Amino acid sequence: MNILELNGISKKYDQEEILRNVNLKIKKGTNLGLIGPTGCGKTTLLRIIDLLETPDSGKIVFNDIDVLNSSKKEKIQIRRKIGMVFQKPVVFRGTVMENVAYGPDIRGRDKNELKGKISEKLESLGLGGYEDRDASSLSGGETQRMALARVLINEPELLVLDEPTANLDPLSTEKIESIILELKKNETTVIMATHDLIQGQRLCDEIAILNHKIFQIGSPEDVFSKPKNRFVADFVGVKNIIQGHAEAASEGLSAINTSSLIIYSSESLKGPVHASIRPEDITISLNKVETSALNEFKGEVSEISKQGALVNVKINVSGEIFMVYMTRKSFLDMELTIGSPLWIQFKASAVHVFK
Amino acid sequence: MNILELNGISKKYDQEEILRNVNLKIKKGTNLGLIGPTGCGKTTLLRIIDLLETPDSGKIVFNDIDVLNSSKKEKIQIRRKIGMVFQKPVVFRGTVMENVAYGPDIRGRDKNELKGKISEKLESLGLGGYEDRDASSLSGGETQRMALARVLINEPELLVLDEPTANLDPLSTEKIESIILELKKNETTVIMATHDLIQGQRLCDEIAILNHKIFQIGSPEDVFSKPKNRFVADFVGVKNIIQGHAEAASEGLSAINTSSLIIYSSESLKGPVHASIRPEDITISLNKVETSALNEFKGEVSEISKQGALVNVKINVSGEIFMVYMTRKSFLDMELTIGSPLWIQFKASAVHVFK
Amino acid sequence: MNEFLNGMLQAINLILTLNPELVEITTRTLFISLSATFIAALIAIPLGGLINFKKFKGKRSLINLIQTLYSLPTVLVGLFVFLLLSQQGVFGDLNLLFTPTGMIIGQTLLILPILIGFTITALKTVGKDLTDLSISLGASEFQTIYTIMREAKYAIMAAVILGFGRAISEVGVAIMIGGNIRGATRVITTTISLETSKGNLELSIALGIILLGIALIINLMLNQIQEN
Amino acid sequence: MNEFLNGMLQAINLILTLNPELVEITTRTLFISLSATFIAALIAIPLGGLINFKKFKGKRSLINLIQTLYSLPTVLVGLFVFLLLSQQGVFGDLNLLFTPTGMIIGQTLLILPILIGFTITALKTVGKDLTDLSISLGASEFQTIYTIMREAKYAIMAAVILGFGRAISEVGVAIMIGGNIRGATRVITTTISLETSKGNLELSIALGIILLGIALIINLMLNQIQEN
Amino acid sequence: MNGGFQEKQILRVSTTTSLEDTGLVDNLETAFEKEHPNIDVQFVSAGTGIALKYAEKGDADMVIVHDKKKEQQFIDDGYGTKRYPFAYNYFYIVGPTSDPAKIKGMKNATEAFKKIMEAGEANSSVKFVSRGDNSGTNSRELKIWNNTKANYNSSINGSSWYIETGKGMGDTLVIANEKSAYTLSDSGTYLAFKGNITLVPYLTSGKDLLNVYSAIPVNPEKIKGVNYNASMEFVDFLLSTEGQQLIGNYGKEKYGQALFIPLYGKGEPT
Ligand SMILES: Nc1ncnc2c1ncn2[C@@H]1O[C@H](COP(=O)(O)OP(=O)(O)OP(=O)(O)O)[C@@H](O)[C@H]1O
Ligand SMILES: Nc1ncnc2c1ncn2[C@@H]1O[C@H](COP(=O)(O)OP(=O)(O)OP(=O)(O)O)[C@@H](O)[C@H]1O
Ligand SMILES: [Mg+2]
Ligand SMILES: [Mg+2]
Repeated sequence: MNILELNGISKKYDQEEILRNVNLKIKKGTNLGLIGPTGCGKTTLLRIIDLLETPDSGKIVFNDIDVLNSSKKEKIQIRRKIGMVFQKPVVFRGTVMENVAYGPDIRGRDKNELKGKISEKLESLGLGGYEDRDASSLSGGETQRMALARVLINEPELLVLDEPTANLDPLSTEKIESIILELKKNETTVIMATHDLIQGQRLCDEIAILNHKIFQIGSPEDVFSKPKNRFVADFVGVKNIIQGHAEAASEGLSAINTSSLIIYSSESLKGPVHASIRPEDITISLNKVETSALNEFKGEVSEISKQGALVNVKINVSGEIFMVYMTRKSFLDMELTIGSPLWIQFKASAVHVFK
Repeated sequence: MNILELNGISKKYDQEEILRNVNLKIKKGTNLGLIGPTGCGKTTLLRIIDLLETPDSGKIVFNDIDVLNSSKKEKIQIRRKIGMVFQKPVVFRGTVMENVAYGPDIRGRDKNELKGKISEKLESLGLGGYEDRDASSLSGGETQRMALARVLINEPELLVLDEPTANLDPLSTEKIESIILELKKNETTVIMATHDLIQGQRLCDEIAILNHKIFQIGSPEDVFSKPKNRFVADFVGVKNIIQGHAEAASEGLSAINTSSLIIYSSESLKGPVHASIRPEDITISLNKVETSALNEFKGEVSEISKQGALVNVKINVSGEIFMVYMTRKSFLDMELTIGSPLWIQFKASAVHVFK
Repeated sequence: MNEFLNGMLQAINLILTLNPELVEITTRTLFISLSATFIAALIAIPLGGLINFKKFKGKRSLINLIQTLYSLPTVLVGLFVFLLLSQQGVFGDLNLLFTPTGMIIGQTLLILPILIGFTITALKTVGKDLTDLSISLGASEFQTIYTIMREAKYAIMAAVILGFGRAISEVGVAIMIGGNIRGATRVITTTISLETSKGNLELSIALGIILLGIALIINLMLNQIQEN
Repeated sequence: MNEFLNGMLQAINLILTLNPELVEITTRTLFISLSATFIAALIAIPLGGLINFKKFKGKRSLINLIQTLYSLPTVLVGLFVFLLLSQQGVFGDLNLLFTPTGMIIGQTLLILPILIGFTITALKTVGKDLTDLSISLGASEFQTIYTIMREAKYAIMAAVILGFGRAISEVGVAIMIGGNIRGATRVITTTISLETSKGNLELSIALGIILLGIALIINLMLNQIQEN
Repeated sequence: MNGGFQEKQILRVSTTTSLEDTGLVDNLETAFEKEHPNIDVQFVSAGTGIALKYAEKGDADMVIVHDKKKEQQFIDDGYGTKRYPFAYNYFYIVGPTSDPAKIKGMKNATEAFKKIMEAGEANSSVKFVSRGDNSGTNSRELKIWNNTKANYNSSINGSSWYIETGKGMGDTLVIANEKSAYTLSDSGTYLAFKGNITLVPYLTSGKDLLNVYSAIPVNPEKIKGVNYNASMEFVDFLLSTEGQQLIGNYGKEKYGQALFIPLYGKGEPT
């Protein structure tokens, strides 16, 4: 069952179209990641979902209720089932306890009974003992976690998170992420905007790439490895993108003709295309080897940069640049330096073709 | 020459000690990264450096001037040489142009002359054409970039950045990072708080690990690979940390006795210690091999998780867990599954020992 | 300026001897002005909240009108209420003319615009973020208004203090509706007027100082309330 | 309530016929109250800024005192300035008693506390973040105050409108210092008082309506200024 | 009478400010209430015009004023039953000690006014301050100007020597004092302000300056609900020997002279 459906949502600010015909269907219990460049409309879309902003056109269906045409009272009832943590968390005057108790309070729950529950929630978010702190004196990360507690205490059916870990260090991020994953077990649906692609991959069942309209939506695996178009490819950081013209070749393969190379792909798209090969799918050898890989080219090292546990090596093959990741160890073993000649190999099935 | 020196800075809020005896010396033109868990006092320290907060004790020397004992006028002069971008960027009422022009305005610069410069600066930060937008309607990332423009337009000698890319997508982050690296060429000193360790590694000449006091300060290489203590090790995400008792062994080596293994290290620290081995320094083979590595153990795969281009494999060796990174390719080649038996090897020189 | 010194001495003397007429007038003054302030606040704060949060046509004009009523001369309010409460007026049957209740009605009307207007101003300064936060957490319209009120309580209390100041210091309404009747509707300001017109300047000054003293005490108390 | 209807008709009639005495009194009223508002704003806004931003001992008490002066009865201010300006007073030589200048002085003193107090309240509502931002960008104390003022301009303008309303609607100062002298210091409110005491209720109402009309125009203009 | 436990009734008397300012009404109230414990007398003071308006609207049961022409009009319109004159005194013509118009020693108010007018036209330091508020005192002043045969509207009102205050007697005296001007004042207010001002009285008696105070109950047939009985009780008290003595003695202690001359049943002086 879909907990939320957006149909043809559009929104303009001062003539400028921020969202254009956005369609989304979210199944109960899924985690949807909303990813896109800054200013692409993520926050706007989330605010529309939280009923804080009214779209210029389109339809919103929450739990089978047509939201935009429902009464004020119904809207409040719906909003009480949705919890949103804002990108720029603001606090009410008062203590952390008072801030977190706000939601239960306005729902008429007994405050005293809740005190224990709130303390537990704070504890679970690493804010144990913060009950009586002045909320406005919290640090950036503390504020963000308090904002999460303030929403979670209401046990929302749909949790809307706008960059929930933007102000957090890795340890706190890990904690929040595990809480988000935990929620999934309770059938809580989560929509989160994030600019951290890895985080999206880790937490989400579905990823939507947004830039005023939705460019691609699908499983993280699909979106990251099979971008449907150049925008998504660039944005998700697909590294080896090559332009060319694809034609049919033998055995269901297609041959992509770039200005200097012919690359074989097992995908069938024809015409002017982009092809991409993931760096981790490319192997390197100092000498030509016999493998099953259809694509083998000679090139030379053009750039080396270390990044964490890995080394990025860029290899120039007749003008096309291929990026390859190596572990430090194999990098050292091969004794590569700028200009070293080598061979690269990749399978036809590792070549993704898109428009 | 040191542009800034902090001596014995301490600060309490409501009895609680937020900063304890912080000492820092920053050479002109360096990039210092301030890393630490949320609530550890990063923002507080940066605010003290920007003279917004007065420490309870300690001394601040900026360009050889004893800041805390200088007159109001001198303080303003110093502040005009420091630019700070806040963690929670706020905006003045008005347009983007008016916001960015604020600094030059109060310095008595001619606004009209500056217009072109401001537009250029906005352009360089990806905010071209935003001049007349209402600043309060900007998105999270746009606001953060505008805040950076607002500070950079004053060409500060010392740039203080509090989580400068927390709200930015990877492309914008890349842009900001390249601007920060650019500034280095102009001899601008940068102090930045960040929770992104990789970012710290990429941008900074020095890293300080803060948790109310400074736990370690040094080059990123040092801090990340040779943590001085368990707090730093945990925090920077050092993965394979093993407790044991170190004793002298032959040929200048030390032998670290854990409950179940003896690990050789080329470092000389003795007594109760922690030892760490970076995942990328550990090799794996299906059979015992003859190598120069002094440490070789038999174990079995206990956990497998994919992360971006890499696969994390956890290997259980007599109860101690070792984490190893592999490329997807070699992971597939070795056909590992949970429970697969294998051998791990690492050199004595790859074993870092600390208290 | 000797009169001021003497006035001050006389004020001290009046207070120390607990002059019974002074006590009576002061009690009445406080009762009337506090009641008016209380009633006006009870009406104005929610009303100001509604006006601020509701979107409707003519809102800007309504606010302009309210701000215009800051210039309402007390005599005009006095006259208006007098005509309403007089035997021949619409509410003549209630026999409220020349009574403290009538004065309370008049002062309430007098300070309502100020209280409404400044409640609106106070609420305007609370950021939209907080309104959004409250709505997002599931608050009803009413609950949101209440929340934002609490955020603006400092400024709203300042408006209430202002309203009280206006009520206790005005004389036009008190004299037109109260009639400055000894033992029934005489308050501090009407006494000051009377004594001034009798030429008892020092007594007038003494009474003025006492009025300010009372206002100080009330303000301290209102500030205390606001802290909690 | 017929009087109100008649009053309104009379007001229209007075305006349409451009009754010369009305024109004279109205012009004088505007001149005096606008001048007082302008001078008071010139003093109160920077002073309020200073008080808000400076930390000093007794600040809380000072603000309490200022708020207490909201209750300043106009007669008391009138009396005070009268004693200063009278022939035997300290400033007797200036011959300002019974002149519009004297009235401006009195009204300025009357509305100063309100303007200072509400400037402080207005500034208090501007978040500390903005103060920090301004200081961090290198602003001097004065520049910071100016910046925060601009952020609070809506609330400050509301205070100015209130001050103007208080000045134009008050009668105590106008009558004590001006003396309601025909052709010299008679203003709308003193005329209303006079006509009321003569029993010309409808004329009083007409004048009150005209006063409010003027206030409306001024408020619209002040709001216009604030928009820019 | 239900054994004296009759419900307390209110008698509302509207009067002019100048009379209230003398303080006489407070004494009358106290003495009357002592005799009539079931009647609560409430004095409402206002300008003569509004004081009569209160009565016309039924908000007062009785008026006490000193403006014969308006009083007659009030009765002719059916609002009042009858005038009950109970005391009189004289208006004073007061002026600066320097007496620039040289009216000292004159006996005739009309002549004195004429002189002030002539001096005012000739000499800019001579001024006259008028209340200009349609009060009883102001009515009398206009009457005297009329007696001078000068045209009030063309040659007096608006002249530079003639200042209109539109205020009560006390304020007008203060203004006259500040401006070193002549003015017409009721004796009570002048005596009350004597300590604060330097003006001296020049003419204090004579037909032109005669000031008669009278009480007029509101006509219950015209205005429903007014307390006519209590009004008559108060009139009876005013005219009783006790009441007349109280009036005759009032002010001796404070000002060294009586402020009012009671009529003791004699006819209204003319
Ligand atoms: N004005 C204040 N009053 C009381 N406590 C404060 C105040 N400002 C900060 N603190 C507390 O001091 C601690 C350090 O705060 P700070 O903002 O420096 O943390 P931080 O390292 O910047 O954290 P983050 O990464 O979450 O931004 C926090 O626990 C915070 O709650
Ligand atoms: N109230 C508004 N008025 C005018 N423009 C607006 C308003 N709100 C947002 N915008 C503009 O709409 C665009 C999208 O804003 P939004 O906040 O949705 O972006 P976002 O995707 O959340 O970006 P970020 O990652 O930086 O937070 C931005 O260019 C922003 O400036
Ligand atoms: Mg956003
Ligand atoms: Mg921080």
